[in-house]
Amino acid sequence: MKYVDDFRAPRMARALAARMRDEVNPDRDYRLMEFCGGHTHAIFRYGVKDLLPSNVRMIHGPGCPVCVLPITRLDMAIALARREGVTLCTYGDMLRVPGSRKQSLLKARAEGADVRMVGSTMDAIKLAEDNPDRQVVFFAIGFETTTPPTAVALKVAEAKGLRNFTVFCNHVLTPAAITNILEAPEIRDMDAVEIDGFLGPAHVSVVIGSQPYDYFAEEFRKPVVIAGFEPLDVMQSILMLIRQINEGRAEVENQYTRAVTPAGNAAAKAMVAEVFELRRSFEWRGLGHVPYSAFRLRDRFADFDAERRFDMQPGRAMENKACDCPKILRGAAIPTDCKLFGKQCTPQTPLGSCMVSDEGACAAYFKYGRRRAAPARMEAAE
Amino acid sequence: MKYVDDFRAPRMARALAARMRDEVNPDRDYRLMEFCGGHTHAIFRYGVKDLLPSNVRMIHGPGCPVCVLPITRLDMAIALARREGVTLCTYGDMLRVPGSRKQSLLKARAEGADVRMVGSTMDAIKLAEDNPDRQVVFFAIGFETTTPPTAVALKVAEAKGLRNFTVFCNHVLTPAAITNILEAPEIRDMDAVEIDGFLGPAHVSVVIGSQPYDYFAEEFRKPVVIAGFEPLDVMQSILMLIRQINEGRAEVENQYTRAVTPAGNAAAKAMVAEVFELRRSFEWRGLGHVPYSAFRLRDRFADFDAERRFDMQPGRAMENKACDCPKILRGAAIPTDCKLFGKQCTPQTPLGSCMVSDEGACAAYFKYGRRRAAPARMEAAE
Amino acid sequence: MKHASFENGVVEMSHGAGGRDMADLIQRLFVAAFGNDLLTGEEDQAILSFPAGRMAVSTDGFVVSPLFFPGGDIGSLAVNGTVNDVAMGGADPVALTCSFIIEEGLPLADLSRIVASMAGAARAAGVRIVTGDTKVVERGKGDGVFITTTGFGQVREGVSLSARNAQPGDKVLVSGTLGDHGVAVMGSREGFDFQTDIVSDCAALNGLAAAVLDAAPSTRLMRDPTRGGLAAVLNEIAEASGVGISIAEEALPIRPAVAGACEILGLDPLYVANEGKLVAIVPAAEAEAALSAMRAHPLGIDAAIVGEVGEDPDHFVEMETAFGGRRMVDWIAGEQLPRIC
Amino acid sequence: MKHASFENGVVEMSHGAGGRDMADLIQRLFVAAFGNDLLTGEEDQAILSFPAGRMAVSTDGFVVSPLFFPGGDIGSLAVNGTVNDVAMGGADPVALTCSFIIEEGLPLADLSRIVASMAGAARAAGVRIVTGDTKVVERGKGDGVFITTTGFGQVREGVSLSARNAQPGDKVLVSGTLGDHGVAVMGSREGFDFQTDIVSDCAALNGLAAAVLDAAPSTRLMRDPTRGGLAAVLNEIAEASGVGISIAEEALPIRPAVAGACEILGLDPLYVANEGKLVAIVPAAEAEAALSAMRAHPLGIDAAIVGEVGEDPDHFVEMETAFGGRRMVDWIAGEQLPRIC
Amino acid sequence: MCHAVPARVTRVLDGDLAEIDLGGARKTVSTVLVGPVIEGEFLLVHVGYALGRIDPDEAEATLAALAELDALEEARS
Amino acid sequence: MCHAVPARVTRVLDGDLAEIDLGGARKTVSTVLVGPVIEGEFLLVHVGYALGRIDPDEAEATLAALAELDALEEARS
Ligand code: SF4
Ligand code: SF4
Ligand SMILES: [Mg+2]
Ligand SMILES: [Mg+2]
Ligand SMILES: [Mg+2]
Ligand SMILES: [Mg+2]
Ligand SMILES: [Mg+2]
Ligand SMILES: [Mg+2]
Ligand SMILES: [Mg+2]
Ligand SMILES: [Mg+2]
Ligand SMILES: [Mg+2]
Ligand SMILES: [Mg+2]
Repeated sequence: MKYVDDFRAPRMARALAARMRDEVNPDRDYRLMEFCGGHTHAIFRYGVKDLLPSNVRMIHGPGCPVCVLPITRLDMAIALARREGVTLCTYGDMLRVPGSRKQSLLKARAEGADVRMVGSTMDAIKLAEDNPDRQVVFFAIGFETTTPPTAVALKVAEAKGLRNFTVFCNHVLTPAAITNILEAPEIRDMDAVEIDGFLGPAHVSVVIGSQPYDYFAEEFRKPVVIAGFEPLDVMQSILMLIRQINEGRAEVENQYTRAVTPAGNAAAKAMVAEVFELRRSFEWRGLGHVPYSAFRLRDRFADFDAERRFDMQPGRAMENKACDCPKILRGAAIPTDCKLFGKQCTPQTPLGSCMVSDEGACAAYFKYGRRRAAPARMEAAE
Repeated sequence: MKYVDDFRAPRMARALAARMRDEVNPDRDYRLMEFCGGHTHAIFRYGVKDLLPSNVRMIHGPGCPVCVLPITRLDMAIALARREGVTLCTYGDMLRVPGSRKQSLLKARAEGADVRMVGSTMDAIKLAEDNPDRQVVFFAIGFETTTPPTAVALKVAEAKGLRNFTVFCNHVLTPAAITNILEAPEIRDMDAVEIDGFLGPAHVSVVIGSQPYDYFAEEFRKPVVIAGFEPLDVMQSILMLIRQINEGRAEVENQYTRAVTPAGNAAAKAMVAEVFELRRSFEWRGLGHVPYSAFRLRDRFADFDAERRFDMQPGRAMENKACDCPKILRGAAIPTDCKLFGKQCTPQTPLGSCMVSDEGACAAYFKYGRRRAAPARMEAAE
Repeated sequence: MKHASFENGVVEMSHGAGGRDMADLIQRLFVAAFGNDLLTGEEDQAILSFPAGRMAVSTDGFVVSPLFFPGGDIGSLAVNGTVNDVAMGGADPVALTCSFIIEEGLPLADLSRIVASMAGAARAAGVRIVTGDTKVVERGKGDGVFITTTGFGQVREGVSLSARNAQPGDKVLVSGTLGDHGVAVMGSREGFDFQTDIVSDCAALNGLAAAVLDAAPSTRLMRDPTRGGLAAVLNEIAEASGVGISIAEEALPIRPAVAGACEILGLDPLYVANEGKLVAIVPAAEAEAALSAMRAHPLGIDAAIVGEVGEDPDHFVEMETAFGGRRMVDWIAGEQLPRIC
Repeated sequence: MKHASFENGVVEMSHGAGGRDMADLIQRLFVAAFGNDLLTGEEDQAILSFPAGRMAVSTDGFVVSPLFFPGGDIGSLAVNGTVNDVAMGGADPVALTCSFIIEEGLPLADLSRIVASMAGAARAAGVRIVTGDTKVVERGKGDGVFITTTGFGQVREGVSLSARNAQPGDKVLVSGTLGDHGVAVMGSREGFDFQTDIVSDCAALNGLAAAVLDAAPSTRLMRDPTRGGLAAVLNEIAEASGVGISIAEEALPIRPAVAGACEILGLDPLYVANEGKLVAIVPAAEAEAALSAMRAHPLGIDAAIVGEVGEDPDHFVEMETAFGGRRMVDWIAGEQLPRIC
Repeated sequence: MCHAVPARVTRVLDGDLAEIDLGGARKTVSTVLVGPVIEGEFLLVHVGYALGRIDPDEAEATLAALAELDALEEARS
Repeated sequence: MCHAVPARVTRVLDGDLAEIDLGGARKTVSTVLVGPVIEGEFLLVHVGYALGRIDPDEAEATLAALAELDALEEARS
């Protein structure tokens, strides 16, 4: 597979590993946050960790769309799915995420709610067309990657005059989240979670371009390397971060030049701007309320807005108090710090959102790195 | 079972049989039409024929509600059931009756139509209440017995203001059918199907009383005995007919006095009159168009009339030309006269309506009397 | 590791997906209930030693609705039904396999009850459940749970029963009252809308069958009159053996409430299902012995000789009515639908 | 007597009601296709002679959707799946039973195709279908057709395979490419929306299994990696045997289009189902012999040694990634859902 | 025509309903077409409705007539 | 974040659609977010939409840089 296998070649991995070993300063730690779950996934799935120098520490960020959705929003979706006459559809990973009282969309479906998995917003449109008697709600989640497809669907629904299609919009914005992390008290005040550099988003950046990150590099004096999701991309980007750190630079560099340009995808950005507008504030799991960090539908699309069509009241979210997801999502803890990890909480019985998606840090630790998790915990305790 | 077993006692049957043997005039035939399928069923199920003198010949009448429904009406019901959003419900026996092109409601259901069996009109109401998103149509068939329950359901639907409940009304009237038979050319002109007397309806008469039959006895000079449906009722009634015939009387007698009064059930009749009005003419299978022989909903109930709510066009009925049902239903042939009987046409593969219900003459012959059918055919050929 | 609760959880797709949820369900429910040294839940097949000889094998799918009914449930039915089909072959049932096709959303508490009931029925019948399978289908693609059981047993030395064996002069025996199962199930089904105190006769007949064979070793064949009732079984026998069969209505053991329910519904008890009764065709000379053996068994106290086999080129089943006439007892046509007219 | 047409009719409730419609269907479809001297359609059980010894029995329910997919259908799957489970027990499969649970409305033409496919698969595998059962459920209470097959066979003298037998040092062999069945089925399923030229590997493995046992008589165990794929089978073995297993990603035979489809869907081929592959755990000394035997068989040409058994108190399955790292290969959690993020 | 059974009222229920019994099989039926009923009387039940009542005296009379016939036959034989 | 794959356009279809191929697995995706595409080019595909294109020169450059690194290591060892 062209552009896939090329970036998974073990020979290059060995070369990059050797280079890193050569270049790291043995007297310091390199604490690098991979913002994206895609990076987390690649690191664990391909065993990248085994190839990194021991003083390069990867810190997992909040870049997993299903992980950061607050329970209140998920509870609203579950309640909507349970309504008579409603068919709720969403992407696969979302189905298993636990809401309050161990509910999930999958459980709601087992109990009779009409919940469907779709692979594309076009499937959601088709579902609405095929089921004129039902109210089809697309439960839209995700960052700047999944937002343009939702915008397309809304424009199609408008053009077709679909009366039974709405979107429950939960699209969120990456730059807002990164700013929030960098401004977080843990980051600002506590040495423990000091971050030395960022792996910047791959596919989000395809849409928004590399330019939005300039601000961070300048404002927070942190190096940023926009990194592809293949394991060689990740390793090369880590090497680029090591070099910036060693050289005291704090720039935005782009490793993923084959797909990311400074300006991004203009057509997609325009489509998003046409359909969505910023919310004043939106709650993120782990980050709390983050200003201007999410989209809602513009008034022109009010008829397609599930929040306006249905009376959706956010209930009192019942977070599992012992779940460390909030801390993990802002890089202030690692999965093995959580007392529930691997015991009560497993991918089979997830108690927090980080244990659900393959991009969630807890799931990645459990599925691909459980053995290493124990020493990692000790490391963390040191 | 009181009032059931009492009227099935074999000892009394033997006494009645002996009495008949004594009283029949061996020089003549007694051609008696049992109007009702209920009588036909009892005669075959209990083996009553074996107990009758050989010159008492039972001729099966049109008194089987599923048998007399014309194919056009059934086709309309099947087409309605196939419509998106429609749930059609009716009594069990109706489901198997073949319409045009070997279709039936059961086949339509197997092919995806939403067809339900109900045991009572109240079940139909409940179905409508439980499925507010669906148009529930009760496919109403039957004589004066099933008509009052339909009337009750319509009044309940009106009181409850049900917007998704309608009735496809096919209720027909017994006296009109009897008149038609007695006026039929076969009866009037052809010696072969001369009828010497009638077993009058049991349960229809519970509702309409015995009085409506006075007209036939007088006008057509035929004896009528209203007969219960238990085998002793049938035998005793046959004895009563034999006596009238022997004595040259043509009266209406009531054997079924434990349930039938001269006036019938006043409350039921009033309810029917409130809800229904006569159609000018209605088609009967076997009898053709019979004036003032069926009901339709009064204008007050127009909102509950499936024929007014839905655009229901009677198609071209595709009767099976070889099927002798029409003749059988007016007593002009017996099942074994039909070339298809027991060959192409069986209860498993009914080609005509008379092969469906347990009260249909062909089904009764096939299920309970096939062996005897062959000699019977020869008799008929004599 | 946390587990789905068997008190208030429901079956989810993951219980059939081949992962840990499935392994848990198998271990904590099926293996725990059926457990024996052959069923460990770890293998895809059971290995058992089998003596040389003839083996009787039978399989049946069980799809009853509702899953629980007076006198039984789909679990006991699935065990007894297959035990009986094996026993009707003149064999001593020794083992069963079971395959569950479960609809997403089935309460785990219901599944537990069903599995416990199967385990109890297997114990009572003296058979082991040696291997099984679990599949989960999406909501709306099943009906609670379907269970297919397959049973096998060793056929008795010298015994060879077959639907083809009936001969003119043989007697027709039934081991007890007819129609109890069907009426119990219909009575608990929504839409049928009647009540009785009748409970299903669901039971394992291997003991009774063995008693019959001991007492009447020339027994031609045995059948359990399930779907289609006595009428179906007698017609099948008449056709396979090329004979006629004549039964006497008066001799048929039928409970009053079964007769009453059939009267209300316009059904004929001859066509109503049984799950704990057997029909035996026995040479006249051994008929009384077979009857006595049945009546001496707790499951056969209402046994009766109800008819006999005759010659008939048409292979008809006929009945002397209690009323004094004769009529045919034909195959059931289509489904037996409640009669309103 | 007229019969429902197998060309344009559909299955109706009466086909399962115990009357003539059912008898017709059994005779004209099932008996006609499977026909052998044991399956006459007249008995409720089959009687077959069985030599003394150990018998392997296995049962599986088949619920695949769609019913027809590239390379097979639910019929061939139901035969091969159970033949394979019997063969994995070290037995020569001899006979199958089958139970059909059919949804009202299934085109009779589809049912005919499925039955013909079963007959063909049984012939190819050298097994007889000796008895069966048919039930029909109402529209909306099933999914076309579910088939449960139960198979049995005689276990080879001296062979005793078990998931508990794996020992440190043993080699892990797979008989061919992984994930073909799952990808073929997903590709033909509505909503998955991708196409490949991949066809299901659905095949009977009894010949291949026999070849392995001939060549490597000390083989510890064999398994067909169906639901949950290779990952599920290896985890089951590790747990049952109390060992660890380590595989090498580079050694895994995977077709490019399977890899491509998994890449698109975000799935891992290790978890994707196979229906014509076996995993064998073989002592190191016989591993090469087993591999040669596999490769010499038409169903094993892509066979490979993919890993080995080790000691591990955690009973983990781990993988050397092609990239040069190591990772765990855990049980599948829940269902494998396409990954979007 | 039309299948109906004579069944005994075992319980009078609210809303024009009654529980009836036939040989131990019970059912709830509507009595709206026959007016108030009392426990113990027999109704003629059809598709879930009582269509009429069984007059016990008339039933007795019919059975008595049959018995008389039987006695006559008995005497003759 | 967000799972996406680089896939080759095998057929340009009407209505802003294209058939893409990855290792022999084909899929129809919407190209409405990237504008007109041509056969043979590589798109980055996510939830049924092309989100962007793969620039072959840049990909080459990245791989070349990696190869250079490798050569360097090779030389050193
Ligand atoms: S292991 Fe589970 S409970 Fe703990 S932080 Fe992760 S998701 Fe939350
Ligand atoms: S036997 Fe069949 S075809 Fe002939 S008259 Fe009767 S119903 Fe019609
Ligand atoms: Mg809903
Ligand atoms: Mg419809
Ligand atoms: Mg069986
Ligand atoms: Mg059976
Ligand atoms: Mg299995
Ligand atoms: Mg049986
Ligand atoms: Mg199996
Ligand atoms: Mg299997
Ligand atoms: Mg069976
Ligand atoms: Mg297996």
